[in-house]
Amino acid sequence: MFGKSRLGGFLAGASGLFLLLPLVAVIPFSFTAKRFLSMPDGEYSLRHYVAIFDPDTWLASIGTSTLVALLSSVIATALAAAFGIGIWLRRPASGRFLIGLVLLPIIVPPVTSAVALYFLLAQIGLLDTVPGLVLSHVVMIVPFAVIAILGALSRLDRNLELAARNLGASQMQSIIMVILPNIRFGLFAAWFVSLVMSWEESSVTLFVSGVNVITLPKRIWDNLRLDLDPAVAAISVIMILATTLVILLRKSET
Amino acid sequence: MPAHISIRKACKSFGSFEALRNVSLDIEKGEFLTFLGPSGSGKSTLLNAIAGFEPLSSGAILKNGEDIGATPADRRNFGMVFQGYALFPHLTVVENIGFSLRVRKVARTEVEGRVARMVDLVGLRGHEHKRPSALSGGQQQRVALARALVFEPELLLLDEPLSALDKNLREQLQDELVDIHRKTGTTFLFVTHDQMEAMAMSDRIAIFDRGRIVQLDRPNVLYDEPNSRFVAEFLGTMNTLPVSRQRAVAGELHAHVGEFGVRAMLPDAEQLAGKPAVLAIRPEKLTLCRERPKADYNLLPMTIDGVIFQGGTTIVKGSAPEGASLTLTTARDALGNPPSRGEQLWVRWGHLDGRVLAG
Amino acid sequence: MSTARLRDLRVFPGFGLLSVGCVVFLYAPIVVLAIYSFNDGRSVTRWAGFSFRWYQTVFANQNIQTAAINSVVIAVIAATVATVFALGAAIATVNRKKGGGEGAYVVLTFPLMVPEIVTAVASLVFFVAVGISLGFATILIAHIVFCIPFAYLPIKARLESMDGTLPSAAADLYASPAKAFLRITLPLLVPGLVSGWLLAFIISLDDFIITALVAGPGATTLPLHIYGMLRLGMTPEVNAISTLMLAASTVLVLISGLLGQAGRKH
Amino acid sequence: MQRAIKHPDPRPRAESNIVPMAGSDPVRHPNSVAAEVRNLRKTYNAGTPHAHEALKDVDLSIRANEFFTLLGPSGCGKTTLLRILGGFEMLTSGTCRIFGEDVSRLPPEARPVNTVFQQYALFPHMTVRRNIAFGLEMLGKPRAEVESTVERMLDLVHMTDYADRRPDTMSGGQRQRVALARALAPQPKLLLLDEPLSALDLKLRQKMRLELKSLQRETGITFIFVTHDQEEALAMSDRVAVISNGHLQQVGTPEDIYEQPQSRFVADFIGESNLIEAKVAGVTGGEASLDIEGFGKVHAPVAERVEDGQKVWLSIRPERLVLGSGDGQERAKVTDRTYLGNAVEYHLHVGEHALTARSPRGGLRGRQDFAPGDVVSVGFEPGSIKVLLS
Repeated sequence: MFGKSRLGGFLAGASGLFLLLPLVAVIPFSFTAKRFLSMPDGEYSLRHYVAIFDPDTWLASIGTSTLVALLSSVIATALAAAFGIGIWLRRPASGRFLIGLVLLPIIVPPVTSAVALYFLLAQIGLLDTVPGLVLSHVVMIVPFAVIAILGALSRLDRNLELAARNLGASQMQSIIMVILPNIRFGLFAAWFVSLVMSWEESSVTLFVSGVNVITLPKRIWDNLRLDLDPAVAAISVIMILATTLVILLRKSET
Repeated sequence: MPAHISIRKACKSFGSFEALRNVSLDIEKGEFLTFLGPSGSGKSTLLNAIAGFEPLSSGAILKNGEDIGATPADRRNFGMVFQGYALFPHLTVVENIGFSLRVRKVARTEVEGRVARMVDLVGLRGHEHKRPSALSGGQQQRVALARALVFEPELLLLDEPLSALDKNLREQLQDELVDIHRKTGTTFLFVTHDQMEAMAMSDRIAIFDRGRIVQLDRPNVLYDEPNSRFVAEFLGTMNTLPVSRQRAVAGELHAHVGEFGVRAMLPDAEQLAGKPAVLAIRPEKLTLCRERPKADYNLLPMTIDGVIFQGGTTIVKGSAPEGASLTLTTARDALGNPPSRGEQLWVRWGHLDGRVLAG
Repeated sequence: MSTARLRDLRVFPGFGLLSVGCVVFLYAPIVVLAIYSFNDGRSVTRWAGFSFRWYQTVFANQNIQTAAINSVVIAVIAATVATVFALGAAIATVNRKKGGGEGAYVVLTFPLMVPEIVTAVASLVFFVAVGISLGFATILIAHIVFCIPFAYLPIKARLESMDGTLPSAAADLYASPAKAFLRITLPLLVPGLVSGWLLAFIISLDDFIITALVAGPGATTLPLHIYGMLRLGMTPEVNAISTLMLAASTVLVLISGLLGQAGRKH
Repeated sequence: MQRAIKHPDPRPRAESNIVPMAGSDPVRHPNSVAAEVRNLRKTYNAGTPHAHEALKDVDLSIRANEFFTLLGPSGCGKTTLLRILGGFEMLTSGTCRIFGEDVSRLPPEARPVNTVFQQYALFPHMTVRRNIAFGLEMLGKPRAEVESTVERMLDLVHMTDYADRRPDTMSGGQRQRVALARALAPQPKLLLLDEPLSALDLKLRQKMRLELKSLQRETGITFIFVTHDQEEALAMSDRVAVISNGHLQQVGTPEDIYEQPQSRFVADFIGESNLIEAKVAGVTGGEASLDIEGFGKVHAPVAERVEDGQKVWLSIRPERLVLGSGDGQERAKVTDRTYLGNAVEYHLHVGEHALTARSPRGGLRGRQDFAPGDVVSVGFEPGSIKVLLS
């Protein structure tokens, strides 16, 4: 409909190539037999993949990241759902303003968020603790959960709620029996987005934790800065594969 | 004895817009009453107020003489069929129909029995466990109807329930709705902007215009004896010709269109005498003649502007004296040779066919 | 009054409170940060009166100036190049369901799904592998690449929301494909291009993780500089520069929003 | 692909007999063919499991100066045919000629044809004036000519006051007029209209029917109009082509199509029709005696050869059924009565058959009224029964 532009095709191909090349390039590095990050020269090894299973370092960090991600995604989804349903039901005059206000933190530069949260957690004594990290992540991801839930609510027929009330359901019954079941995919999407964002959060995490609580991105960061451990390449390959798997799963769902 | 549902001096404003202006109305038990009007005329606003979705700005809604203005929607016991049906997409047909009984904590076996009876009534046997998305438009409409009737509401509100359907299906469902109304005996309050739909189904029609009910009566009375120019032109097609020199003569109104005399039977002819008025005649009441008819009044010359073939009927458009335009419909064969553009013909009509209205 | 009671029945009071709580929760850290950037004292916990002194310090700092200029130059170049690539990619992929449009979409947005730290590692490894020495150039290349998806999404959205019959109408009115593109498609895409560019610009300006890993010793950007400052301890100067970055982002987003609204009117 | 731009000659040419005089009837030249398609086929996704034949061997000639309508239910192929004429779809096989020139392989911009799109497709970033000028500018017309033509077009569709507004500030009816003016400005040899009235409300739609018809008459340009609304087709067209399922069913004047349907599909789709199964019980001199089960015998003319005992379908229009009582011939029962204002519709049971009769109210003669449950006689107006073999 918009014509077949050769230049467009070239730019599309080049963009794809630029974006994927580094992600592919990291794969051979993960199979090096050497102790430092390098291209394998004829000798391949899985030793760096084995290293990931060290319960004191990588495995511990994976555990910490998972715990933080689960807690913050559940809290963020609950907050976002309460906020979204509240706005949807009451349609206050200030609704658009409130939504704008909740979404605005998305544009806060990560460094600013990091500094602000560092400052706040230092004051309340939660720096470098799991609760502190969860709190920071929730602040960072709530707007994204709100987007997913508002999206689901905007597709929800307003008359469904009126129909439920008309058929004799109280406000609470109509929320539980009609609204929540019908935005279940939105809730799931909000939770999933929150989970992924918390799991991979690094900018703020680097500032507000790092000695007692070490998440996976933080450990990658440290390793890369300190000793160029090829396990970093191995864990990167695993995370790229995990992402691909998630995308394929979501494709097959739809 | 108080009326089943009474609306008393209902007013509703949205900001500076007055959606309802002092509307009063009695709905009789068991009748099929239709609110008919153009969009924005207030008919849906009143329906929503009766349902309990929007409070009135002032005025009262009475059920059997009792004010229900403060009763929330879920306690009013009025069923409603929504414009887009608003079926619960996550529930099956029987779960949708049984919803109102479940929230009322009715025993499971009784729910099943009542739902099954409704499924039979609306003819949905075999579709019980489908989701709404797997149903056709007509089937969805039937589910919505069953869902709104299963808890035996005292009043069923229908908000343009047929507007999303195509013409053939709409006509079929009109018949079915009338049938279900007859079988259940529930009071039906139907909202539509489609005048054919309203005339085909209703016992009585309330015509809304800019927040007011301008006429409320049986369909044939509204069609044949409209009390205003708005009603006359809104219901079907109506020719309106400005008249002059009108005077009352023994309960009849005598007037002129240009140089031609017209007469109409009017009980309140005195009131219209000497005021600006129009003569209103339905297109199908006009008879086309090639020769000047032998009559002293109720005839006009007409210059043909166009002939529109419509299959069963033919529409002839033309202009009368004083620049007024005339439309008339005839059976195809009634004319012999169809008239051509520019031809000069005559129209006449009967003594009882024209009405003079203020305007 | 009966109507007032009816209105109350539609309200579920807990939700209002939660909604407001949500907003407060999100803003508390940033508001505190901004307030203390105007503190006259050296402490970041005790208020000692209002002053602009930390802003003056920031503006006088030669290193901060260099870092800021680097950031802006990189962001302008990266956003511009990325937008050109994204425009081509969007035109080539939208409305071509059979020709692998969906596959292209997955490829172009894949980097958005991969954890940023992984992209950073991969970029670093890639630059090392091909032998480009780390510095200004590697930052710029990395920024161009990771900005493409951000520029692509608004352009694609705009193109998809555009009435697909408009190019047909232009062809019907004797416009050649090139003229139809220049006179119809491109002008209608302007809002998408602007918001794509602005988004890419902000993302580039704010990026920390990838930049930090591919920067090498010499080159620095504003976020890198702030990180370095923070390692030396929390000072009101850090508050001031963070607040400035927030202000810059907010202004850019507001401009983009206004342009978007103006675009929607046409 | 050919890219040579052949634009239509802006001046009315003698052989096409365009008469751009307002108010006068254009001179008819039935021998001049405006558009012609031969053995036209269009298959979507050919060679895949999703292959779909949108048009199957369509042959059609559209005369110069006529208002021609392609009528059919949605998905019947009428829009595909229009898009092939406009050059937006490539035909799979066959030929497509416009004023004698084979345009089968030409892109839209090289065809002397303009289109009014269903949703109008007005350029949202241009004013009304710029929209109308677009086609003329693309043809490289001198500035003065562009300006004067645009003014003429604005005047023609009564939109002069809106010349500097943008499309999104206007109502549906106004946009529709702009779309018309834009498509007429380059003086195309053929104007294609793709359901241009479907986005308008009922009253406006009826008004625009007359306006479109008189615009066609004034400009003398050949209009090819696509619609699924049979009333619209009957009201405006000189000739109508009924299309169903990719096949051309019947081509003729509105009267022909309505009075002489050649298939059950046409009888049912155009207007309302009672379709009754019957058996041939003898033919004498072009008239057949037909036996309707549960009713008796009726007589009707037959054009084609039929044999005794052959099953046929009878089509009778609801307004051609005459109901009565008191003549001893009562064989139908009224099951439902619907008040329609200017008419009353009765649903009847005659034996196994359900029929619909419509009785106009009004005129000078009174008509008898019936209620559900009444038993009535049914008569047919002479010549009202049409015998259909398919």
